[in-house]
Amino acid sequence: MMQYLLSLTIWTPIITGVLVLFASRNDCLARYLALVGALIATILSLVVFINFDSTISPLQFVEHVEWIPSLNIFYSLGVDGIAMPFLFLNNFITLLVIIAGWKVIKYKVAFYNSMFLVMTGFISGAFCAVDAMLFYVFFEAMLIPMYLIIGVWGSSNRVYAAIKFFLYTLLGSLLMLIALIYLYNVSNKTFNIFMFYHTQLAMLPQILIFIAFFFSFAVKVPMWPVHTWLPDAHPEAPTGGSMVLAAITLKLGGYGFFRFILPIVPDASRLLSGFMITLSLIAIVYIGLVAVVQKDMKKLVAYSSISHMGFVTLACFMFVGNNLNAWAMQGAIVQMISHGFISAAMFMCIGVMYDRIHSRNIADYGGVASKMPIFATFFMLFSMANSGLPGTSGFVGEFMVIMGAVQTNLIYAALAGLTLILGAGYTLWMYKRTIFGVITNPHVADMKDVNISEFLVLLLLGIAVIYMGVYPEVFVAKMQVGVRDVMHYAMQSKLK
Amino acid sequence: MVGISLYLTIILAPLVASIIVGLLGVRLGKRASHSLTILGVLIATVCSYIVLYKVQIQHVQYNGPLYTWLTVGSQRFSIGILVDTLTSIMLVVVTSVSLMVHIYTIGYMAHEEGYERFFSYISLFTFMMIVLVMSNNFVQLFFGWEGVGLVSYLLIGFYYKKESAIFANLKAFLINRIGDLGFLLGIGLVLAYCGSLNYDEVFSKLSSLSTIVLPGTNWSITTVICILLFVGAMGKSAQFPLHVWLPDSMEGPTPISALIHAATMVTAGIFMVARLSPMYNLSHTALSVIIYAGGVNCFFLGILGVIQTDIKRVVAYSTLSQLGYMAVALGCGSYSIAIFHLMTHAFFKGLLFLAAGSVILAMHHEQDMRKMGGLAKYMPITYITMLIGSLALAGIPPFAGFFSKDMIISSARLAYDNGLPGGAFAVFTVYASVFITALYSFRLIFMTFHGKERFHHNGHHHSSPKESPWVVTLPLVLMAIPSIIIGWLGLEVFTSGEILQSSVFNISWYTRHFAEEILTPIKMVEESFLELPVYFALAGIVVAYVFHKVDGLSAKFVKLIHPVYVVLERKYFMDDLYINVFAPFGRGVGKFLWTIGDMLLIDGLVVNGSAKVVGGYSKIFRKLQSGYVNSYATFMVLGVIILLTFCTSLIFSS
Amino acid sequence: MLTSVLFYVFAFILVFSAISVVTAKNPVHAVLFLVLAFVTSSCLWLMLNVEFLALILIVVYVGAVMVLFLFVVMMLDIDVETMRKGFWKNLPLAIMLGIIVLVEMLVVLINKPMVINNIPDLANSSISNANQLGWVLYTQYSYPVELASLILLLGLVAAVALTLRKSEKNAKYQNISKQVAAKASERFEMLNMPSEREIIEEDPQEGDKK
Amino acid sequence: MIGMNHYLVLSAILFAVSVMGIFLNRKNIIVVLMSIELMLLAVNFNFITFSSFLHNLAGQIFVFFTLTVAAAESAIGLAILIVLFRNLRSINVQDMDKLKY
Repeated sequence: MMQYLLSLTIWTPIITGVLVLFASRNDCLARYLALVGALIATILSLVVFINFDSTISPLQFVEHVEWIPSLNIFYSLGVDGIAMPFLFLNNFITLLVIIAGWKVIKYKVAFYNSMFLVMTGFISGAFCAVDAMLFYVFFEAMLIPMYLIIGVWGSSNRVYAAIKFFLYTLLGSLLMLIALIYLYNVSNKTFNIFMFYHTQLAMLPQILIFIAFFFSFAVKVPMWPVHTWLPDAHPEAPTGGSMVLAAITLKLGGYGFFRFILPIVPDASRLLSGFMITLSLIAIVYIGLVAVVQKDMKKLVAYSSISHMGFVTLACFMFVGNNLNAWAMQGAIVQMISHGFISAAMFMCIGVMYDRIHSRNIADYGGVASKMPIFATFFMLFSMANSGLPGTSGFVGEFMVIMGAVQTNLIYAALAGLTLILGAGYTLWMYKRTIFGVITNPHVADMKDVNISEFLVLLLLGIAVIYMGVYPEVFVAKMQVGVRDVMHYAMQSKLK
Repeated sequence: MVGISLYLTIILAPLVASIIVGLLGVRLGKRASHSLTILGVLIATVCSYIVLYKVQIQHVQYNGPLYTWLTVGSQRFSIGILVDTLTSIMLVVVTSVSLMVHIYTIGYMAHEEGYERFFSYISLFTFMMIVLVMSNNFVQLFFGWEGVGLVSYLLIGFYYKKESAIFANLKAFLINRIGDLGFLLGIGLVLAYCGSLNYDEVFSKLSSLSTIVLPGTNWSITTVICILLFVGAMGKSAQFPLHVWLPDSMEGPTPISALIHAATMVTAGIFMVARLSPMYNLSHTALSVIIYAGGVNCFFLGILGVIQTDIKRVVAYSTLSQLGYMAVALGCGSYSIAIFHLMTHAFFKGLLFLAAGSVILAMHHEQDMRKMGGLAKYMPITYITMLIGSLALAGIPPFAGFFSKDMIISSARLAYDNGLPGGAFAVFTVYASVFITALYSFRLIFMTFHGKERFHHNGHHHSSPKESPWVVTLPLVLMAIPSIIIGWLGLEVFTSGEILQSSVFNISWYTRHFAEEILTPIKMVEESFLELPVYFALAGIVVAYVFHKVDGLSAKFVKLIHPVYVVLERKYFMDDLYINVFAPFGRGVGKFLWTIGDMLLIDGLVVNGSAKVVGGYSKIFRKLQSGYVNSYATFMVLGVIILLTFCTSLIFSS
Repeated sequence: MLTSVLFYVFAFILVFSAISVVTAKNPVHAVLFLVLAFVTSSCLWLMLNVEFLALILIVVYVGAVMVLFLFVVMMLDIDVETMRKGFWKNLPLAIMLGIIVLVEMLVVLINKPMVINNIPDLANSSISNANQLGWVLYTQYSYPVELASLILLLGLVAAVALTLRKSEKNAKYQNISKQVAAKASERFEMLNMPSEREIIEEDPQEGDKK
Repeated sequence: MIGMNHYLVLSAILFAVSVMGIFLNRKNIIVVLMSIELMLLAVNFNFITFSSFLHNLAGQIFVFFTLTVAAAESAIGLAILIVLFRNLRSINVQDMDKLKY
């Protein structure tokens, strides 16, 4: 059982997802089946989380089966401290998405739930894959359910958004495929990612590989200036889609920086770190300012996601001389996990409001607090978390990254720190305009407070956000060794 | 109860009460809600006094971790508790004022919507403030720091349907965030150069910092750290130019103005600098910066209090001015005096706010002083207690404010004598402010409690104002007592720094001076009549009286200094700067980046542009795809011919 | 000598009829010319001692396919004038392309001249051509032959299926599932009829059953 | 003496004529079909010629199968033509543009 834990975690939701499709005649059955599948997957990932030994360095829960022998491709799984928290995050968020869609989704219920389950499995697979080809397959396969989710359950402009999302991400990952095949050829015909770490590479190939990986992951993160698919995808996606998109798929980009770019092409990373830091700082400040003027709530949160993910990319390239910064590196992962919870929560909150009066326009709201006090409290919590209040998870990541940035350069830290002001500005301004004030829109006057499924989702996310803010050590301790290993590889030169 | 469990009780009692009331408040009802939170704060208060006793008499101190918050590499960060002399004093101040405010709120908020919510908030605030005070490291300090900011935000916006209130709370939060950015960067530098965030470990490494400069500049790292940290204090303690949020914060209910925006939260910055006194002692540049910020607050913002007509805003500007006093005291290196003034100020300013609240309650939530007057005979308790508060504020001996303020004046002169840059400015502002302080506080007393009764004109209410219920007046009386006596009690111990020993370290020249000169309260009161400040204060009262008595004098005076008056009325244009310059600028840049950068350049030109290029080519090549079978057949045959030609050419080449 | 004359005669008829096929105004004439082309080429094949295929060509092509063509052409109401549109416009291009193809093929032939000129002698061969083919087809190529038969069957079924009109009222076609599902009781029904018909009015239900 | 080249040239001419036919009668699908039959005939001619002169039966076998397939093809082709005519009342190639975007 323990031996196949990762496979179980990956395939349980996928198989359940397919089963759910067969229950398409009976919506209720489909929902319960999906819930059971997601619950089992979450429990399995929690078992992985708990049984993960945070003190030893190699991969854990390893599985190694031949897949395509002629090309030396293996079905090879394993997690280290970096991948493991995401595995849990992914399954947890999907569980919440299924609960959140319980009453809201009425159109093709089985298909909807099935798509999310299948996507979870694929994403888990991408996080667990040790073989680059396996990673690539999962990485690409994940696009299909997301494409369908946006395309089928989205709002008015969904087809444009779905296609934009698909093309953007596909374009990036094709370059990655080329890089992977190149690496395969230069490292003794193997696709094992950890074998790539030991491949000697000259500067020019390193830079080219860096660019290929960069396009693939920067689009996913998304970094400025390849971010514009996100503000288009989010408003069109259904609530669940937005939650998964913001909470997990973006994290795959950040994960790619840790798993591929830094250890495989350390010298190019060092060379281009200035460039990357510039882009990240632009993302933080520029996007922060752009977020302030958004009129659409989902767009606002989408921009805020870009801004927050800017911290992750900033942290990855905080070289001091030849050395990477442990504060920043761990901060980046903490930031990703925390952003997973918070952005999911923000989109959930917006979804709750959207379901009631079907508008994402900030100007259509105002005075919600007097009609939905419980909701307003949760939304306040998550808004504060989004603006990085200490005691919530949002603070921990930003804090760690800024601490790390100060050690590199005070100016970087100051620019990154502007998010304290901008983040609070756009989030709370939106909160003020939607939740506070007097009711001007008659539809708002009819709004009812959260129902049980919404309450459950918000509560779980609230607990996660506060728990991680008050006691982040539980996550940080697990990733210590993994981050140390990545730093170890990233700090060695691969030049011959 | 001993040791850690005692400290944990202090921290957790208000939190538990707050959470219970916050979650179940509406079900519990008003009575249970306020009883529960008051019980929580009462427990904390009693324990605080026990701690004060233990620390001051038995000299028990504590500094230890609770649990590991974060591990990065080999660095481990723990949430911990530090109990020393400074903590014990602050705990007593915080919990006492908080308890008074809790009781007062029962009366003040009796008929308000969201009664339970309010109690939950103020208990939560008490918890955050206690965490701030008891922390033994920077992270936890920052947690409390932001936590009180959060509750302040929530409470300023308590009347969330009022546009001005929700504007004010956003403004308060954002301005505070500017300060927090500096604070966070300061913490970052501390971590980067000291390798730890625990106070004791940082202090032990301070000596090695003296020669280090910030890379790329020739600024001493200590100075940079101190100034950055003080930027945080500027936000929280409303120092110029980050003061603009405090007057607006008066949109919140009066009890929280007393608790948060007078007695406790705004003094967090002062507390922080005092807590880090070993660090600040190393940087005279930073001290000068503090003096200038404090001096501007003290005098220039104090003046604004004179022209306000809203009763709470007068008190708010006086708070700004008094915070300036404290900052000057910090800047002069006499941290214990700053804490002394912090303590006396907490009581008399809390008292003033609560009394003002009592007046507002009697006037049915009318805050304009021009619609009051002659209230003394209707509300004797309020009148007397407020008079005590005003006398203390104006620095009339022998009230509490006199001692602390006089000590600040002495330390300013001492700093000037020892050649601290900005010393002269400090001396000027503290002297001038004594006059201003007395002027606006007695203007308030005269306008509110004396003269004609102007409240009948506005026709809302015909019955005469009544004294407030006991739950309101009891805290007034309980706060009035320390406003009188605490100066007597505290003078000696604070002057010598004895009460804050081993946690706050005054600057060397100060310690040297007061090691020689022993001050007693009696002696100080006697001597005060030989010195200028008292006469300045009396002059202020007299001027206030003259302007009150002589009709039309103030109008004439305003006309005389019209240009100056305009500047004052617009609050030195600071609000305009933030609201009409910075905020629109930020939004404008955002809009520009969004429409031009994102929508036009990236999306329009690159993303959709590439799609259009592909589409354009497709449009041309689509013509070949006519859809007619015969044209396909033609092309097929053409293809065959081309292939044939190719094959033929192969024969020739071989 | 005789063979040479015969070859040239047939070749001339073949080329002439082929050109007529592609230029004929009336499609019926075109079909008839095509028949002529097939017959002459069959004759030419005979000269090459390939009797079996020559006969097949006559039987299958002329006898079946061309009849089909002729049938279709005659059945359809073709507007000859619109069909001929663009004929003259395309003529130069067509001739040019035709010449190019021809020249290229001839170039190949001229550059690689084939020196084999001996036609196999029929008299010398002990086994007839049909016999030879039969030996190979039913042994070595038995599976392809089976396959070819299937293709023919498919062509047959497809042609019928395509042209069958179910929507037409009087079209007769089987409903197989209905046939299979039929029970004996539906096929055969015992009616109890009175030998003498009473004069009272008819039972309407009984009328339905007929 | 008639040699192999004579036959090959004949088949080449036949092929060229059928290519011309396709171009000349682009509108008339029946003639196009007939041109294709002619083209097949030309090809078959080549097969037969080589088979006969090289004493190899493979060519004849190939022709056998080609004939089979061609018969099936023309049967289906004509059937499609009839269906088309029924639906469109025309066999003009220009009218067959249902799949055109």
